[in-house]
Amino acid sequence: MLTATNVTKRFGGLVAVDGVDFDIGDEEIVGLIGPNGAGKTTLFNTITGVHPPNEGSITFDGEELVGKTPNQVAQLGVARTFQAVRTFNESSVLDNVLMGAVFGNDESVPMDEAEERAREALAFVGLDGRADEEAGSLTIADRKQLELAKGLAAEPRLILVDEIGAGLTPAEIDEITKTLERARDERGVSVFWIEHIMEAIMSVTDRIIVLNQGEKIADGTPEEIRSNEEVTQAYLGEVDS
Amino acid sequence: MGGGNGGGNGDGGGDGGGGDGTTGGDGATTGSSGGEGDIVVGGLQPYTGPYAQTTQEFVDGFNFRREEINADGGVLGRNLAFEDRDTQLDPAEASTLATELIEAEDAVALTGSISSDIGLTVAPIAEQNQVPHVPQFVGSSEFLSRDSRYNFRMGLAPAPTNARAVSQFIEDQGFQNVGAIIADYSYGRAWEQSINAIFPDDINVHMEVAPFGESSFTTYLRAMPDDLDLLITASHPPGVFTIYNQLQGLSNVNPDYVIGRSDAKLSANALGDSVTQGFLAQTQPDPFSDQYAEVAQRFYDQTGGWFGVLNAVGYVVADLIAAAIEDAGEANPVAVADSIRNIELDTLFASPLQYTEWGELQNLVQLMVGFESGAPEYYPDGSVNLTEQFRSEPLPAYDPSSDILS
Amino acid sequence: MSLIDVDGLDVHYGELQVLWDVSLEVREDDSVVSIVGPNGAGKTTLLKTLSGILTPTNGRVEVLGQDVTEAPSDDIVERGFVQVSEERNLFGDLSVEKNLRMGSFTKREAFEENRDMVFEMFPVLEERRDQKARTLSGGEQQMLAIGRGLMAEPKVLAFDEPSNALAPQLAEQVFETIEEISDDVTVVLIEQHVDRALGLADRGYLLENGRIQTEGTGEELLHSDAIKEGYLRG
Amino acid sequence: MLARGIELLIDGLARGMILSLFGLGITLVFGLGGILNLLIGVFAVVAVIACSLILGTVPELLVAGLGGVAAVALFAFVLDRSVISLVYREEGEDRVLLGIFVTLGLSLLFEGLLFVFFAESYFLESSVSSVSLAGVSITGSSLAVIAAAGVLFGLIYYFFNHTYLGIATRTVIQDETGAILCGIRPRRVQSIVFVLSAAIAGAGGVLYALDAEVTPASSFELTTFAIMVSIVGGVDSIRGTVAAGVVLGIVITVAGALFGSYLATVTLFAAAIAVLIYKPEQIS
Amino acid sequence: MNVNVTRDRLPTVIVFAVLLAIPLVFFDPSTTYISRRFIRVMIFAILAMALNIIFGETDQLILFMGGIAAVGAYTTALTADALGISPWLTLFLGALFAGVFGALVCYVAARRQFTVIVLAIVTFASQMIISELLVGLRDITRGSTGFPFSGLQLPAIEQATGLGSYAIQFYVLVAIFAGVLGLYTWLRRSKYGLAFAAIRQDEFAARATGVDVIKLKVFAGFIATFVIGLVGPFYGQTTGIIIPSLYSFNSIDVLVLIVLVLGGLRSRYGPLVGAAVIIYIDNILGNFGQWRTVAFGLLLTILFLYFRDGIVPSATELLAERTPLGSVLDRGKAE
Ligand SMILES: Nc1ncnc2c1ncn2[C@@H]1O[C@H](COP(=O)(O)OP(=O)(O)OP(=O)(O)O)[C@@H](O)[C@H]1O
Ligand SMILES: Nc1ncnc2c1ncn2[C@@H]1O[C@H](COP(=O)(O)OP(=O)(O)OP(=O)(O)O)[C@@H](O)[C@H]1O
Ligand SMILES: [Mg+2]
Ligand SMILES: [Mg+2]
Repeated sequence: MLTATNVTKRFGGLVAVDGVDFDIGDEEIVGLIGPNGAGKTTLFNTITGVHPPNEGSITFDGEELVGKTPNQVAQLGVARTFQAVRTFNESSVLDNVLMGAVFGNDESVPMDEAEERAREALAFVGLDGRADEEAGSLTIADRKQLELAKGLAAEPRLILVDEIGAGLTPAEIDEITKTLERARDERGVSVFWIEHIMEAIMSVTDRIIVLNQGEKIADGTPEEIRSNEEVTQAYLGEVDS
Repeated sequence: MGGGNGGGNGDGGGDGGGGDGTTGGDGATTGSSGGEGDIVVGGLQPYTGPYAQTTQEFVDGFNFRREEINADGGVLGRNLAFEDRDTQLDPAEASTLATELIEAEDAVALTGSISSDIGLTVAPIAEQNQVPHVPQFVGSSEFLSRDSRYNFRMGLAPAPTNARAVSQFIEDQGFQNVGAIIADYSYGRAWEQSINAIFPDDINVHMEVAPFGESSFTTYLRAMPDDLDLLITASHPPGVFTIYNQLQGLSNVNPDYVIGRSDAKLSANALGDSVTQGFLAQTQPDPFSDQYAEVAQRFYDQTGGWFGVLNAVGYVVADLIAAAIEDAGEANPVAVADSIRNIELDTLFASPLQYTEWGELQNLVQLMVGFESGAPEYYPDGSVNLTEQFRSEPLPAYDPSSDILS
Repeated sequence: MSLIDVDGLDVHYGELQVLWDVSLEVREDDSVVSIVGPNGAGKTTLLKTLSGILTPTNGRVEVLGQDVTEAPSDDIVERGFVQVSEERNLFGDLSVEKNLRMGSFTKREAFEENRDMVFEMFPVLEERRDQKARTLSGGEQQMLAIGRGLMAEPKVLAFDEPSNALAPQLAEQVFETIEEISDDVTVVLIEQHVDRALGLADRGYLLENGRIQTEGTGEELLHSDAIKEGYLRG
Repeated sequence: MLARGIELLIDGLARGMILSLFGLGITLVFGLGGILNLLIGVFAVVAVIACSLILGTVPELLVAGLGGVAAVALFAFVLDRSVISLVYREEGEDRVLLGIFVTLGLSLLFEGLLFVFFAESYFLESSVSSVSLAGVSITGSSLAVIAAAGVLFGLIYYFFNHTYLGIATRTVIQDETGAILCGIRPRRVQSIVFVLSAAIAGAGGVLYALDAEVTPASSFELTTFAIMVSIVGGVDSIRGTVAAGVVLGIVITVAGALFGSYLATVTLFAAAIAVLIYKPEQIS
Repeated sequence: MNVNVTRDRLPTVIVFAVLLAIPLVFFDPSTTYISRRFIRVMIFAILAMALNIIFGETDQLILFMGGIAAVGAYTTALTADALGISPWLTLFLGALFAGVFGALVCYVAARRQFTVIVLAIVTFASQMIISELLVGLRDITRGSTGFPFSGLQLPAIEQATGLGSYAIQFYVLVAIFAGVLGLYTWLRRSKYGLAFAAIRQDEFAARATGVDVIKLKVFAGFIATFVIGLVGPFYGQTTGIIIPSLYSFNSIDVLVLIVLVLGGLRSRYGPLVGAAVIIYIDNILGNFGQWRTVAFGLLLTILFLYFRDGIVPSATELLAERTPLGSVLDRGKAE
């Protein structure tokens, strides 16, 4: 569904993403790991049109994404969440999700149907009881769920998730991991997931891609990654969970 | 400085009856707020903005004369009152205030306006409402048309008239090289055209056009020929002092004379001693007349201040309006305008005040006033005295239908 | 004498109360005191209050025997309480060395000595002494934040989720550093890695919904039911 | 021709350095505390008036100038302790907005007072006389301005790069919480910088008055220039502001000489717009 | 988003009933200055409404409202003059021209991702350029002396209704105000309102959510500058002259900003209430003579410090606490 070939992104002299190839299939959860500064978030940004790559091509269902603006990419069916949560904190929880439902989609959804979709997405992440609260009043964990719901309400085919587990308790991480899994199973959404928390990412991913200094150094099942020497050296260190 | 404003305008309350400390008790006629109360003159004063000082001088002079008149029994037995408003130099504000002064305060005349913008905005209101409008300083040639009946030129003559006086000065002194800094707006441009039309053909004139709000004229001054006899800066009113000051810093541009603004007192205050090095004020009031000296002495005795040319303009306006009302025999704006038009008033101007039927000053005599160390007799605290450098012939009134400015 | 003595603290954000009657203590003989609890429990709020960034509505904070409840932040730093915050709060446009220099704002005379000590502890910082802080990698930034905290010669150094968003390898490094530091300085540690945090701790507190639920030695807490159920995996 | 070009550049430089000082007045307070201080022009005018009042008793420009700057610093200090404190209580965008409006209100208030009490024109005279060198004549005021502003820039540079307090001000710009964690009191630093910015603007005003007329009505124009320079310079960069001032000063002077009239002003603003369109990301 | 329609209409009905009654009660040929004040209130209410749309909703602070109004006014008057037709016919052209210009600026700003302050300064600089050009291009614009303007009258309707020209002008402005208010209300309740909320809070996240930020900012910019360009000629009409200084930063932008912020950013009636209050205050301060500016500055400072949320929002909050009416007035604010 998503195919990237030879994606390269430079910031001045720094090559943040260096000739990366990968693809993501339908209904697949793919992890993306790598040391801090490896270029993971930047890779997301090249996909979503925030920082178009200097070289390479990224296609989504055969359509070229390079050259599209972030909102166009979103409307094609690629939703995302952010490393530092970016919910609209002065708006209500429902309005947040509604924004996803209304704009994250290239069809023109009538308001009442959009609201239906929004409420359903809220229920999906278990926030249905809090629709009228201000988003800013939620805990971090709930805001992360909310951001996810906002993405899902757009009924995307692919969702990019950036360190959604950071700063959460193990219980909350479990919760959100399950939500991602259900998104794939129940809604047919593919998930591309950056995470440093190995327990979480190893448990549900179908595949993991590893970046180091902008280059892809591994791509395989969790087991393969765990036993990959280069990965251990560059990333996991002595700890392995 | 800045002490001059204590005296004047304590009359903000303005509701008819008592109030004014100086009233001679004559206005004890029956109607407290209606027809027979004070006679109101409306003041459209730009208290906020670049003319704050200029307008304050005017108000001080105006109120000084007004209080004298009231102490003398008033006009037609009634007190002359002054309702002043801050126009902030905003045309929209000025137009509303003018209307308000006419309608709500029953102003018999309007005064105070400075700048073409305000003059041009208020002029049609005066015409429509048939209330005379005697601004302080409106020099725009478009302020008056041949059809004007209620607008009257006052402290600042239109550019062609001023240029004519300067031209006489040039011929009188035999100047050869004359420079001018032109402000890039209508009044400045009118000077430019007048210079081209009026100045003798056989002299060299070098003109430089600078933006209206310019604060650095060094560049323009450097472009002037080195051997200037005369530099005209009156054609860039807001820049006059800055130009003169920056001229002092340039060794190779040294005109003998610089014609600046009409306000001799403010010029001396702003420029300090350097004003004696050739600065000239082109004035309509005559600071060398006996009458002026007398008034100035009274002013000094009362306020301790220097009675300057701008104070004199305020004084003249009060004088003019009071005289016109007396002539008309009633405080009716239409009648007052009529009598202004026909007046020949000997006051502080260098020539008797006279108007054409469309409100232009007629047979005006202008002075070139220079400065020297010392103090005027009527202001012993001063550090500069005024000297008469030149007195023009009576100048013909500018005719709006002429083609000088086309 | 206790280094830090907190008694009956209530803290509000505007109308919203976040901490209720929190009391805790850091003793001179503690080397690491851990505070654990779920997101939004108020751990960061507690540290901010200790640092004088927030002012409590009720209760008292004593640092080294002195009441600092209303004291300005520089007093608190000067008395010996410093924290390495969750967001690190480095000065991105200043060089590594200037960041350290600002760390010694209240101990200016000892700047050079302390700087050299920090460089010894984190040699990589010395290599990058003239580089702007914002261009450092995540791990380097964390080291700089710790180094800057040490510059003020704290008696108590508090860490707010120091391993957050770090790659596992780096996170491990940070824990090792903390362990090392705790030989000289008393450490207050807030962590989501509950097992690591309590493993290091002499004593710990469990903060939930703005209230202290349980306290005890690290060992006790680690094996308590409350922690087992909520915070540890299977 | 060459001589004339050099004269232009020097005039422009002198003018630009004054602009830089005004710009710094904005940059320090806005970059540091998020308050776009529309009082900068008022500060400049107040310093000039104070200086000229002092000249009445102490006829030494340097002394009077320092006196004027000190007076405006005191004025700023009082404001900071009273009204500006209320603004600093807000955070983020609220502070920016409130800052703009409160300083707008205050500038009207003080301009009004100046109009009532000090409406005259003010000039200050330097005793530096003009110099002619190889056909290039440099005005005394330009020399005085370049020398004085140069010294000021040096002091400012030293303060912000080499003193604890100076570096501390930059920490507050970059991360207020971080500053607190280092034991720096942001509010105190903000006060110092507010006063400092007023003093710098005051010094700019005094230098400006060596050359051009200053009246209460100047304050709007001076504030305008200050903001333009600061924004073009990048708002939180001291070096950028100084550079922007100098460049704009030269641009406006040269454009005035080349185009002669209103186009000079147009050129200035157009240059500013061009810079902003070309490099908006500079500005925080 | 469900709005109780009948309850919601109550304040609208009251406001417009009052507006319609004003000329009948206050307009008198012998006190036209009062009529002028009311017209001024309407003009500034509409201008503030426009700013509310562009700044309140999409966080684009423009400081060339005077300039834009001038573009509208000059285009309207000069083309009418050149073509020898009534300015009523060219009014739309002026507004369109202003709107296209405004939209262009917003487009550049959005493309180049200007922050609020940068846009403010760029537009401020444009304003300075516009003023300079109005003075400098005197062959076209008649320079700094401007020209008299009175073409926006409706003598036929004056005669048919027996109302004075000021009353007619007031009603025309009320109609424009109603149009803008209606548009604003609709925008807020449609998906545009949702998009505006997203843009305002986090532009970056809004893009990622699928909101076409550039298009919406340009859209809001167009509407606002179109409206400002539409009102510009009416400002000249009430003053009787079109002249550069009428449309200066000091006389338009400063006042509009004050009106909007004090009235209440993002409230439907804030601009109207703000304009009424500020112009009323201004009127009273007229009696202060040379102390006017001092008093105005002092008052503004105090108002900003203690009423910074705006009069309308503060009042509705107060009312909402006390009476059920508050919640009625509050409609359209929070959704
Ligand atoms: N806008 C930018 N301009 C310049 N450099 C950038 C920019 N964005 C990212 N970088 C640099 O690119 C590199 C990769 O950054 P990126 O954010 O992709 O890392 P990451 O893998 O997401 O790391 P982390 O796990 O810490 O989030 C870093 O060195 C970063 O400093
Ligand atoms: N500035 C603020 N304004 C209002 N509420 C806040 C603010 N900061 C935090 N809160 C609220 O206070 C509560 C406690 O937050 P705090 O950040 O102290 O929790 P924490 O235990 O540190 O959580 P985490 O593990 O996520 O860091 C949360 O409900 C949070 O939403
Ligand atoms: Mg990342
Ligand atoms: Mg926390």
